[in-house]
Amino acid sequence: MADFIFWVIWILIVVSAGLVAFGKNLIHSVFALMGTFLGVAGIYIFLNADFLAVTQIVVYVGGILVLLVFGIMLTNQISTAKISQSSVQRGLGLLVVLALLAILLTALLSHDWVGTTQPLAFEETARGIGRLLFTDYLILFEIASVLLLGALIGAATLARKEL
Amino acid sequence: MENHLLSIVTFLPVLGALAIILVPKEKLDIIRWGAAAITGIQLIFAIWILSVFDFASGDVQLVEHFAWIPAFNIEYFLGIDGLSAPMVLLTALLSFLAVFSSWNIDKAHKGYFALFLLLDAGMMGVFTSLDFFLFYIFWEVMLLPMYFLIGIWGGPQREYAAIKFFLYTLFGSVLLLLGMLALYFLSEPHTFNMLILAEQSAQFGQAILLGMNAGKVIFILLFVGFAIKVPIFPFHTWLPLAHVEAPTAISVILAGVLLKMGTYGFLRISWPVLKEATLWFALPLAILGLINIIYGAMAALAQRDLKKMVAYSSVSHMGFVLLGMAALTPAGMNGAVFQMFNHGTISAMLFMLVGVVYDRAHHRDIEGFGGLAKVVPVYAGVTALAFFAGLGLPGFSGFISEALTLIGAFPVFTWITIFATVGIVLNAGYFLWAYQRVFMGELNSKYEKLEDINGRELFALIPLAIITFFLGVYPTPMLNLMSTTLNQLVEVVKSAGMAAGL
Amino acid sequence: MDHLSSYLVLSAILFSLGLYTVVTRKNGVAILMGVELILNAANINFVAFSKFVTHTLDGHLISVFIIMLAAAEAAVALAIVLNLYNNRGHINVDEANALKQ
Amino acid sequence: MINLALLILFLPLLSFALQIFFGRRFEDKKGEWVSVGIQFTTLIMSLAMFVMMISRNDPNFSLEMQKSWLDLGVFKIDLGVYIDNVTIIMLNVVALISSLVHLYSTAYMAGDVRYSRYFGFLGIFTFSMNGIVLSNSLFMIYMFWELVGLSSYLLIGHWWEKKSAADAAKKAFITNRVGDIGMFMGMMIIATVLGTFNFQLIADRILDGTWASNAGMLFGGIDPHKLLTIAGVLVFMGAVGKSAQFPLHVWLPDAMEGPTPVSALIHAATMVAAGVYLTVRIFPFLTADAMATIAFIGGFTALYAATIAITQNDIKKVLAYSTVSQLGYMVMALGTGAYVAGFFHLVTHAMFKGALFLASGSVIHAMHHSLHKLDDHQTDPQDMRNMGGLKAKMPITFGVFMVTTAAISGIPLFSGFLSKDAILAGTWTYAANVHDGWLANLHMAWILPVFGFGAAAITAFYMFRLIFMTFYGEAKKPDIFKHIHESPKVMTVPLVILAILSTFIVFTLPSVNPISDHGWFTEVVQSPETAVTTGAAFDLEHFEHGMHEAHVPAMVTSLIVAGLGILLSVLVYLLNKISAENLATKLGALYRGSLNKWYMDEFYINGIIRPFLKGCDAVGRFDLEFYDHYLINGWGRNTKRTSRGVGFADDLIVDGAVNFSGIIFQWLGWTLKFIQTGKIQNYLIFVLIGAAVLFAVNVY
Repeated sequence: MADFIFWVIWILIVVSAGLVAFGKNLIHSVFALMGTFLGVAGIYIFLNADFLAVTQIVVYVGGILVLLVFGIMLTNQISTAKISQSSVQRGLGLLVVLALLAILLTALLSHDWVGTTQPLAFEETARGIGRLLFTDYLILFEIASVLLLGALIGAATLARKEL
Repeated sequence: MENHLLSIVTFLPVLGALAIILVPKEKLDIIRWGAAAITGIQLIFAIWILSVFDFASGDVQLVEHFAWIPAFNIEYFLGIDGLSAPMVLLTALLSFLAVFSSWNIDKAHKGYFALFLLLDAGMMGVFTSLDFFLFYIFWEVMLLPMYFLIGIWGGPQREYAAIKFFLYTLFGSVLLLLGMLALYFLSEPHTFNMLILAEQSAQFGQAILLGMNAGKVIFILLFVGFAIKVPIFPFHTWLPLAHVEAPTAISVILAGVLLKMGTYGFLRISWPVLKEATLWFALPLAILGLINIIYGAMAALAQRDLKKMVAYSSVSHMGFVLLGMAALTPAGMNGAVFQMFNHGTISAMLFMLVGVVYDRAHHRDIEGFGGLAKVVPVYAGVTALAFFAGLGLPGFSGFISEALTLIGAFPVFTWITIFATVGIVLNAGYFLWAYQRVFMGELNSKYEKLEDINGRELFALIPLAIITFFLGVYPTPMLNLMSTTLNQLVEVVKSAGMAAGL
Repeated sequence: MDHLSSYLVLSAILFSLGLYTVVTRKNGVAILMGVELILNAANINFVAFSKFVTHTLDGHLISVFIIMLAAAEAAVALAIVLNLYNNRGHINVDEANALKQ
Repeated sequence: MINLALLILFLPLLSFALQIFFGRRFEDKKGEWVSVGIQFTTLIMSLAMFVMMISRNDPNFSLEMQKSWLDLGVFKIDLGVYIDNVTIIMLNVVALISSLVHLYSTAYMAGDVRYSRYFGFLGIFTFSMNGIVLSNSLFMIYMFWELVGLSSYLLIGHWWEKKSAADAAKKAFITNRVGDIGMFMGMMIIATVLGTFNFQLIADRILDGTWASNAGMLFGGIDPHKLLTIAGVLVFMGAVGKSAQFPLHVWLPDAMEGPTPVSALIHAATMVAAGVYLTVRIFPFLTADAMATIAFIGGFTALYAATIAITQNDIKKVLAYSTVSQLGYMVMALGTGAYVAGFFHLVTHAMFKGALFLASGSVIHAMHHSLHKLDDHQTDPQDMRNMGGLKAKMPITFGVFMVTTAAISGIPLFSGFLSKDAILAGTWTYAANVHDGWLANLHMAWILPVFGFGAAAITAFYMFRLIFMTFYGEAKKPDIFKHIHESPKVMTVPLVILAILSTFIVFTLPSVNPISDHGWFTEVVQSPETAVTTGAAFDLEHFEHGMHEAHVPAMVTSLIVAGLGILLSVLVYLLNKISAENLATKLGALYRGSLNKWYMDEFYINGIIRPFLKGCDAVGRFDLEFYDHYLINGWGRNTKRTSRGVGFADDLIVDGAVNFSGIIFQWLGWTLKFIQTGKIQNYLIFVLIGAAVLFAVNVY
């Protein structure tokens, strides 16, 4: 059962991400992106990353996606629901990306992961993450907070009309 | 602080140079007094160094030893012994006094003093470093400021003189570098540490380089490098020109400190590291010393330019150093190093005095003066004192060192020493003759209004005169400072020679 | 689901799609979406390795920081896009070629 | 005693310092009297030492004190003071003459441009001279030796505005240095072989004999005895320079350019005697050959200088050559082994020659003032041809002149008679008894008495010539004569004192026998034991005995020759029976030779100095105009030329290659510029291609 769900989610992610990449309608792409985000959250659950799954949903779906939708809405006339988009250098891009993908896949499939790795099921991760965040990663945490503040101010400044 | 005295005394001028660069160029007084203050502090540190220096020990003292470039076993290794301590004092002293001789330079004061301080640091570094690589770096560091100081602030032919000086020294540096690398690769483990190189001296005597005895080949390489600085006879022609064209203070430094680097290099590196080769080359060196003495004195007698005369007198005086060094006897060796110090103070005085009259009369032609003693009695008196010190009158330090070198060399190179004593007469000849033509006789009417020496110039001269006189009457402090180290050096070289059956 | 490679392959595909989006899309917002895909792919890798290889929570923490970074980046990028729109009336990246000469 | 000696040594230095640093401020305020006072203080101290010596009456008395001065561990030099009877007598001579000259100078030099400095220089001279006298080692003597050279330089050159004075000063210093290097070489030999500079130790170690093995170190294993001869002669070279012996005598007559009191002090009484004093000090270790050399040089100088003195017209020049001649006497005496006689003559000569110079100074002073009144700057105040008949105007000076001339000519009742007689007896004995030394080996020892008696005759002749030309006869320049006065008391008192000291009785007390030198002097000064045991010229006892035997014949002969000299002088210059001009023309070449000092100066200038200076010029030129110009710069020029050639090749081949590759890259750049689109996505693609390639390389 779990296996089945895993592969469903797996396929969901690939398909929705493909829509993001290849879709003609921008609005569709955004919604497909939501599917990807949710799928990834599901993958997190399979990886025993409960805290991350929740964070994924809260930040990505609740925050970033909304932000993206706002961005699209603000930069297009909202008269129609269909906002078409076009692409450039598709052939070359596809070629290069496929080549890269092929290289990546050969690289990671040529290695025997099964024999050398051992899965470990975390009981719950929130406590551990919290502890680490305030011990080993404290400085990183502080820097992140400053970064966020900077981003906040920067975004606000940039978005003002009279720059 | 006591552990880093040598670093301080070496790098203080670099800091000073940086500080001077930051001063606006209109603030002339700050620049000059700043330079004076920095060199003054350096002098105080140099005296401090002597006060903590253990006279009774012949070993390297006040050592600062760190790995610097471990990949090549290059070290930051400073230390002084009885050989370098007098040179450190001399450098600090002359740098300080030379600042006061620099008061009258007419352009780009900021650059001048910054370069001057850089030069000071280079010189100090040469005398304090005990790692050959470090030594070489300081050796080169000193070269560049010198080039600019002569080439920009010098006399009418300054560019020619500067280029000549630069090429000559650079040529020497290249050979020095080759010798240094040869030593590095022949030593096991590869090292630039002079003390370790000295310990391994026996193996340089046996190794083969270019199909010849490595010790001798390296000795010749180093010899040319150092000989150019001394300067020893066939390599001396940069000296009169550079001295004549350089501004007064730079002549003072050139004669007072730079020339000593050559002989210092011999005693610091060639002697202890290449002991057998040293004994092998002692006789040719003594002959070169004799040539220096006589040839320099004869050339000095022929000069009409006062500064050139003093420059050639340096060639002659350095010959005594060479002779004493080559003799490898305690008296000769101590005399040689003492002569290095004394020539530093005396020739500094002489060049300052030439500078004084040049500043006023704007020429240095010996025949163009006459009877000056009438209008500038104090100057004439001080000059007489310096000249008599220069010609080795007892009561001045130069006499003792010359006498010691001769007495020390006599048992070893009897005939050479006998001919060298002729140099004593010639020294008297050119100094007195010049003195007569400049100061005695009828007053040249052109110079009736000549100003006498002023307080600032006297301030630079009097300490030197006092030192020369004091050491002439009571040489013991200076000789005590150096004798332990030098006697050890003589002993070590001699016993290596015995072992090698020379 | 108990094999690391299934996660890694997913991540690689996701990364490639994101890259393709970034390289080909004209619309600034779409490019931003591609970036988000790439970041998600990276996150999956981190967490997967955390479970299968290191057995510590460090990978999780890195992911947390990446998510944080993505949020910040999205905010700033959208601000830029808005600005671009205000100045030019469109947000087509291929026409913003001021870098040429 | 030692402290007293040190005070005597250093007080004059104090005088020097005071006069140099503060003298100028006190020039009009009797500042010179400080120096005079200091000098008389040292005189009193010396006299105290003298009295002690007389009361001790011990010929072997000696005291030594030394301190380490320079210590290199292996090599040491000690400085110290050595006092014996010779030292004490010498100290008294120096102090006495120096004090009298100081006193005399206050009048003679009054109003001089560099009055205070003059006294300062007198101070440093006295200091250095005392230093020589008190030295206990060769090294210390050498140091003070050079210092007296310095003070001599300063004092001869006192009137340096005159070129001749400046020249003379330089000449004196350099000529002395030539002698000094000989002395220095001798010192080096002694230091190498004997390991010490100390006089007593040198003698001890030579006696000891172990030094002979060291001698092999030098000159390829020379015979030690020969080495000792060489060392002795070389050290004596210092004396040749300082005591103006042939061939280094040329500086002394020129030194008369200095003020006359200076001539009296330095160039007659004390400094020039330093050479003799040095020979006295090294006497114990002179070998027979060395002594023969010394005797020969001294004897030759005595006769040679006397022949020159005959024809000189400058009053001071006559005295100068007379000094050279008398110094030759002393040196000859020491060389013949007549130690006491040599030193005795030194002392008596110091008195009467000092007096002669001061008296001539008195004459010159008078002439000078007279000329000054006449506003005459052309006439030479020192030329005897401008004098004559001064007896009437300057009775005291004349009296002193007579007494001292009698003394120098060797007339009984005066001191010179005793000492000169002893020397002549010494040469006589030497010629009769000597059995080693090169003079004896060549059978030429008889030449020394010939030198001695010949010089005695000539001395008597020229000294009386001087008296007659100056004080007798008509005044040759009446207008000058009108203004001549006797000199003031401060000048005449020293004269009289010295004249009194030129009588025999001063030196013979307590005995009062005018023809025997036996007295306190011979009591306290006795010949030292020689340290040279092998090959001594003669044994001492035999010599003393011979001296005694030769005493009377030598005395008679010397009286006869001196009488002949005086007689000739009377005939020529007083009675004008024989015309001096006729004599001169008859003697022709001899006369011209004597007048021109036998062309020694010309020989030095044209034969040595000029060629040498030309050589120097050649060296100077060679150095800068040939060696530097052609070889060093030629190297530079050739490098430049080569560089130009290389540069040309460089243009053609290397540069061509470089340019070619440049063209290729230009083309490439032109092609590639189309890639730059300014679109980030384009760039990204390229980055990805690159990354893909790199990955591929890594993976496969």
